[in-house]
Amino acid sequence: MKSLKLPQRPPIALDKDGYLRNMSDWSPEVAELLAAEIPLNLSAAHWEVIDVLRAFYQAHGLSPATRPFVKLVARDLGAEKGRSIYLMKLFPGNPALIASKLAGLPRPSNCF
Amino acid sequence: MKLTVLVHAAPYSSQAAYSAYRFSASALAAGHEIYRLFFYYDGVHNSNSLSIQAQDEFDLIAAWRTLIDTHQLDAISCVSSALKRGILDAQEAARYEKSASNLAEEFTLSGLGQLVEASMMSDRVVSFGG
Amino acid sequence: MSSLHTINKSTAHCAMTSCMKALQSGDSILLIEDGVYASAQLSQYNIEGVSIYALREDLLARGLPTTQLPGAIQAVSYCDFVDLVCRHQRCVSWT
Amino acid sequence: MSIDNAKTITFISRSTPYGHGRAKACLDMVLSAAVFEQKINFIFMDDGVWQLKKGQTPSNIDAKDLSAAFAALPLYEVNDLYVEASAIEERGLSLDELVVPAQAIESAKIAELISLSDVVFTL
Repeated sequence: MKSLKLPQRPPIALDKDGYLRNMSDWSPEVAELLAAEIPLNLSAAHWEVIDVLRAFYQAHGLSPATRPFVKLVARDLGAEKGRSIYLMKLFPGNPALIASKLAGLPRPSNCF
Repeated sequence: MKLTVLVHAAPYSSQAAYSAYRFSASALAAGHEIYRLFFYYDGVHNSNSLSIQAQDEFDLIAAWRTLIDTHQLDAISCVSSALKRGILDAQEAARYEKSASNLAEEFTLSGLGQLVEASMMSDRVVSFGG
Repeated sequence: MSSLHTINKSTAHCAMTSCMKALQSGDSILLIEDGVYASAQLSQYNIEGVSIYALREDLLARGLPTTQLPGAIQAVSYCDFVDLVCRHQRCVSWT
Repeated sequence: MSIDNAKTITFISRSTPYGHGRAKACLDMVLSAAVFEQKINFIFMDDGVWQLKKGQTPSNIDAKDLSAAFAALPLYEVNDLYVEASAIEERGLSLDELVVPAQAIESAKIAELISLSDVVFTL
């Protein structure tokens, strides 16, 4: 089983795709470690997106796939940031998948 | 015509899955194409290869398997419905570190997107369930 | 743009009454499974411009005669079921 | 994924939110169809209107709050939410007790929405 190791904590279980098995294991440090695995250095620009995702999940219980993810960022952080190109630069590959992983959310279903 | 058949009922708990089977077989016999069979919700139980039926009762799962094999149908069990109900293929069993897999080999696990895509590509969608 | 509505529950459930609300002239109803028990009640509605069918196999299985169906209800085969699906633009299943 | 020949898909949700899994299964179908940028109608009939009632705290039965997802539907571009007017009335509910604004429609309008759809799913 894959896991993350933090000092003075039991290992944190991950699934095969690197998502947290238990959402309650999430903390900012855990996010940093998950990012390091990618590898990605989390900047303030990453964090504001992660915060938006976590707030959205808190409110609605959904892990948004690509299109709603982009729209969500546009709604909460402005049109400049709610664009695929911007998010692709921050989270290269599949932004909705990567950002949800770092935010400790379940894997979005039907995410292309 | 191109038909997609959606099954959201388990075999034996109700007649619905059997009706879906009879409908599908009749459609094929009439020369129609089945674009996809999609098993959703409790319907994923139709793809459980470990189900055992009394000898004197109709084996619906075996019938599905033969139909799918004979006509080379695209038969998909919804992956999230299946995992919840303990229907796993070898890959998912490995992913979740489970000791066995039981998805009948004629079926594939995939997402709900496959149902939406099938709805877009088919002339008609017929649902059986409840 | 007509629809085929299938009903697979007896009148103890709201499948039939819900289906009634969603009908348009030119639509058809096909009673299948336990829906065939609703034949008598359904025939009383006499819905303008809506044809009603019941699946023969399901009628016979339940001891309901296919020859003396109430009203203008017609017994049909699985093969006819397939034809009905093709003859209507969409299929709605009421469960 | 954008596909040119978008279809109109109507979902009719007729089940209570927690008594069994159909309501959640229907919502999951809606969210998936939205990803494919289809034109979606989401109709709540019969007991389905209970899904929209305000004040649900399903944490009491260790269930996820289904009603919380409805407010997020505009982000999925699912904007056409309808409730069957008579179902609301028969259950002693009123429109201001719903978690999201939904259009109350008569049965003739339900029939019309169906007649304008390419595919109809009921769950």
